[in-house]
Amino acid sequence: MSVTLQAEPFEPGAVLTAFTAGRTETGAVASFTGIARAEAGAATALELEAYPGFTDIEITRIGAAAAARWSLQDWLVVHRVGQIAPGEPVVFVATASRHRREAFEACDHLMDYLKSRAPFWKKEHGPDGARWIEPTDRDRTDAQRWET
Amino acid sequence: MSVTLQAEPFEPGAVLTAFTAGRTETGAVASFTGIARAEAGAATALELEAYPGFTDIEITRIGAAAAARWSLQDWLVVHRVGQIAPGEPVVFVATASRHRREAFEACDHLMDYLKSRAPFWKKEHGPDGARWIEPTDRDRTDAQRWET
Amino acid sequence: MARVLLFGRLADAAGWRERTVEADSLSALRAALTASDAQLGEALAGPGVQAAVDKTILRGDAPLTAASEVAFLPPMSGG
Amino acid sequence: MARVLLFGRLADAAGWRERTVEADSLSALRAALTASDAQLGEALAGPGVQAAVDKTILRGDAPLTAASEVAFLPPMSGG
Repeated sequence: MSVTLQAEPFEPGAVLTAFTAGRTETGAVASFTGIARAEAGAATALELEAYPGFTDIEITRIGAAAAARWSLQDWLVVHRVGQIAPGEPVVFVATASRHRREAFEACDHLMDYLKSRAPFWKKEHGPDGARWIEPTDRDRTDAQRWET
Repeated sequence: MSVTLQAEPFEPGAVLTAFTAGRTETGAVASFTGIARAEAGAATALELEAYPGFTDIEITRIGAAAAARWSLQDWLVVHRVGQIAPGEPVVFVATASRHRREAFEACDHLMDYLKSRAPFWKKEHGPDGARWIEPTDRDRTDAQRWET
Repeated sequence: MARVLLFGRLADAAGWRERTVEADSLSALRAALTASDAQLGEALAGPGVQAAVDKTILRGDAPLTAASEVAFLPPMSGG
Repeated sequence: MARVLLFGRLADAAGWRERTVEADSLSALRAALTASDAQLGEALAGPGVQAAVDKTILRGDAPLTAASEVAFLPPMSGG
């Protein structure tokens, strides 16, 4: 149960290794890695701003609610902030549960939240300058799937 | 696009690291790790039998169909065979796509197939002896979600 | 008095990210910021912009002390 | 003649996993296996058991050659 916001690049595989180690009663670990796309040169860098002490607490609150809803044994979010180069991982989410349906759904749900409503402000730097990004319609639609 | 059946233990994090490396146009990598549960001592080992040249070809066929259905950029399955100790990874699936919905759904679908219909024969060794496992009703129900 | 933080496009528009401003309430702070930069004042009142006092989002007014931290948050984009 | 492979509980029941059997068709092979082990013959005809010739699942009969590989597959359990 941890949320890490960090400016330094990270290796999702190493995080997954640490997360899965020593689990003898976990049947299922789902994970998601979000990578900054190069868009064939149209995106040269991504800049993510967080509000430390607010962004991490909000993500922890959503993670704890997901853990309760899907009976997770554990969950983890690592999220980059600052300048992110194309091809670098931006976000990594892992969920652990006894059975796979719960791990998949909780991971999917956390990603929808992180991509659409988490307190980040995102700027895309491209050859024509920089622009702040707003959530897409699809992000909103995906996130609404969970409002039952 | 690879299917590996192996008797040796493997490290899912290392597989994920290799799978995600150098992807500048992949936005999303979903992964799933299935681990042999100890069931508090009720399960002492899992034994998985495959039919080499048949099992891997069947999984490849299903993977290729999923890649076409969800426009995957890449996918990978690593599956243990033989004796598997509690706490050891049994299966690892990773899917890569531009956007996350496709990666999640394809990974979920491949796991449903692998857990319910893939050509494996599974024996659970416990304190009371060994028994062959048949797919559960939930496995069948999960797999049927994809028959549209 | 309060420590004021601006995020995202608000910081770009104002040309600063953090500043200490003399004000004993959120409404007085908004007025002070608008007086020094009318465009910023308008942006702060714009659609979807939220104010957080000591990391809690508030609607309406609130008293501020010297220890207060006020953050103005444009619509969150997700990560 | 054909190389015969048994999987899962079929191999446990028969006490062997692989054997060469004289038979020029799948039906002749089934008859030969049943003649040498009636219980196995019954298990091979049981619900959900499939036969694959040269790694292709077949229903009905098929000719076999010396190079044929015949596998009897109990219901697949998934991994």
